[in-house]
Amino acid sequence: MNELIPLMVIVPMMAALLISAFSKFDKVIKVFAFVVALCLPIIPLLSNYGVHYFGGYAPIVDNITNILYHPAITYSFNFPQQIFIGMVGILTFLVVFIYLTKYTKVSGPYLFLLFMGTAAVTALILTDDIFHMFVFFEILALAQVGIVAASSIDYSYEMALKYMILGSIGSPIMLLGIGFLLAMTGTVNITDIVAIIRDGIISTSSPMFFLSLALIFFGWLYASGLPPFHTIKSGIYSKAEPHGAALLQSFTVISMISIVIIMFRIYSVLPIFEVLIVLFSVLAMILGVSLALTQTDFRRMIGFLAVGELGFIGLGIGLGTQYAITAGLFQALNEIVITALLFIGFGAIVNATNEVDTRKLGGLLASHPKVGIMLLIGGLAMAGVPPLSGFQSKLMLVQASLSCGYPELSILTIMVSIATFVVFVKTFYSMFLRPKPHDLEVVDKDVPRAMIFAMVVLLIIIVALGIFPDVVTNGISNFVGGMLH
Amino acid sequence: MAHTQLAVLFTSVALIVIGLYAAIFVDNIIKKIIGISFIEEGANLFIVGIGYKPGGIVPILMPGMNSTWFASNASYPLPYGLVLTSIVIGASTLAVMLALVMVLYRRYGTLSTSVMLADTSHQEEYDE
Amino acid sequence: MLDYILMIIIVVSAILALIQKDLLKAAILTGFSGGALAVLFQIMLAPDVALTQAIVGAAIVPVFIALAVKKTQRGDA
Amino acid sequence: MRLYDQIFDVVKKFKELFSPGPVTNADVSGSLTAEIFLIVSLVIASLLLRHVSVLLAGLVTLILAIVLISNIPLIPKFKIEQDDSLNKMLFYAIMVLGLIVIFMYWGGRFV
Repeated sequence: MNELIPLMVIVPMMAALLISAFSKFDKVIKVFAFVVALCLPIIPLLSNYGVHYFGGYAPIVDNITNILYHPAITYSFNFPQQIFIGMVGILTFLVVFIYLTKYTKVSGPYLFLLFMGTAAVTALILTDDIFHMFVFFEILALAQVGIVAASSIDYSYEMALKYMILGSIGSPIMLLGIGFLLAMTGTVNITDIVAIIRDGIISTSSPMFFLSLALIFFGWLYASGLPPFHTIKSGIYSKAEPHGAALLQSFTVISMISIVIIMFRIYSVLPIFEVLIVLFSVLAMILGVSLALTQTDFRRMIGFLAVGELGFIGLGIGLGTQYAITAGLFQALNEIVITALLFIGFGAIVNATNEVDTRKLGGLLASHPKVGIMLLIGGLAMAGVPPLSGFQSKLMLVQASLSCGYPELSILTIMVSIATFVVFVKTFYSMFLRPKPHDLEVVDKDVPRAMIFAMVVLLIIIVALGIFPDVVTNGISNFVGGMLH
Repeated sequence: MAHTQLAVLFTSVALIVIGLYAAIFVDNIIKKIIGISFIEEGANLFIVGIGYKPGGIVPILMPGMNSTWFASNASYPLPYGLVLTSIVIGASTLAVMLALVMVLYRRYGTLSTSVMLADTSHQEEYDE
Repeated sequence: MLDYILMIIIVVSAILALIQKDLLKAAILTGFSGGALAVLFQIMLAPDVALTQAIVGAAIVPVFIALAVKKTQRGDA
Repeated sequence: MRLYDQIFDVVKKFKELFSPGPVTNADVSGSLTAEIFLIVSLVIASLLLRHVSVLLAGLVTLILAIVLISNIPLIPKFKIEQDDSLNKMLFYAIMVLGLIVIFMYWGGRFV
């Protein structure tokens, strides 16, 4: 049933509009938001693989030259899309569930932003049209700004404005890159562009082609929060509500991989493309983790760790072999789940103590043993401890970089994993194990049930992916093999 | 005639450079936002310049027109469609940024970026 | 000839908008730049884009900026 | 002995870095770890240049190691350069944009 493919974008988008329009009816909106959120992970599971042409405009074959053109905006749905959209759906459901149970009176605009962001990332990963990608990239940026600005955390407006100003530099630059590509190829459909490049119709050694890569690459750096945007990306995570941050990081990861896959399809003929991606990924790993080690605000620390982990994904894509890209995409999936778990868990601590400074916390294991244990497992998964899911993807990355002939990258990967472990153990010690300071007042003793439920669900996914990675990696590997040939 | 196209590309590059200059060196936040809107306009102008065919005609096919003549003379309409979207996106981001500035002005009483959007990671207290 | 004049107007008014001390004047100069851009789009055979740009660039954006200036402060400091 | 003094100064610098609020053991040891991690990882990353030229890699690695170790409280400088101030973020973003564009336009072919 390929009719379900556009529904993955349309359902959250329509839900967002309806919720925002009828936000006066509190009860109805709550039920409606819950039902829609429940639908989101189910639609991709039911849908068949295939492509969808908007407006039904099937590809046209030029009879004289035998060239295939795609006149319509095309969505292509395959195994990686299914798994990533499903995961974002699950996460959106959990986040909306936490939000609905946390507040008795729901805010229509906030739910609007959550659903709009989900629709935007879904469209980003489905689309086969480079301008469509740009439009949803902008919508996603606006939704992220809204999610940050809507939180009641200190300095959230400032951070939202900073993110937006940087974004309004990044996105016109990306548009300019798309313009260069359009000037050379005359089309915005990626399959057509790839065919044009493969047939040698345009010269891939022309400076224009390199310039378009440079400009789109800069936009990608902004979307994914690699350096020089690592500070702002970790900043917006720390200024959003914890459940919002859990969703924001999944938006970041998915926009990162969807844009990088598009760039990979177009630019992988250029050797410099892989050099650039590896360079910025290594920088992200080093800067993210070393800055995370020095943070005292634990939300900011998780933010920097999340940015550092993005480097692993970039590394996998940058190495460019089938195994490495599979490892990178698998790492992306793991990161979405693990970082969401950490954000929600630490959010539960903020909820209970009203304190974000690790120096003023301590002895929380006595009052919150469940959250503590689950956070510990999540942190171990992020650092790559077997048998959790982070271990599998990082092991694959190490093997991939060894088999590509870059042992330095393997060493770096392992070092960054160890440093991640140090960050996590340090924070866990000072928050949970150290004796409780006298002036710490635990405001609200119990953690919301919904948060515990969300953490348990995410933990089950982490352990399951750690024990049975083949379920995901085989499908991704097939997709990547198809993309490379 | 092709000179016009080249001049348009130079104008768009000039607008982008002006915008980037404003983003770094201008301190007033509203001027910074104006400068950033010039980057957007420059990118739009560039994309329209791609579609422009010097000495061509507007890409509207009227009934009774010879389609071969039209195809060889009309400028390329796809970039124009893209620019339409981009203009509206630019205006909406501008509006959101200005709204955030208005909220923040009430708190700080100044439009200076180095005061309003300075480093906040070491601030302990948050005064309403 | 008109196109070159318009390009000069766009660039010069953009620069002038950024060196104004009075933010309201800067808003008006932004409108100049946007309006000239709209006419340039018309010359570049894009009437649809020109219509949108004329409304957005010459009317909506300056009005937004002027409103923001009115709600905040007029001087640049 | 001078290197030892320098490392001792590092701890003092970290105290200033965490100025609002108390400084705990965990923070200082974390910062020291970050310091060592930064130096080692940058040096290892510079080894990647051996795929371009072995001589260049050796030179760059040596110079980088010497420069990094002789400027040893690196983390305070790093943190100050990467704080949340919009002006710094914009400066770095636009500088990176300029570098990428210049490098790709004139040097992209030679890789």
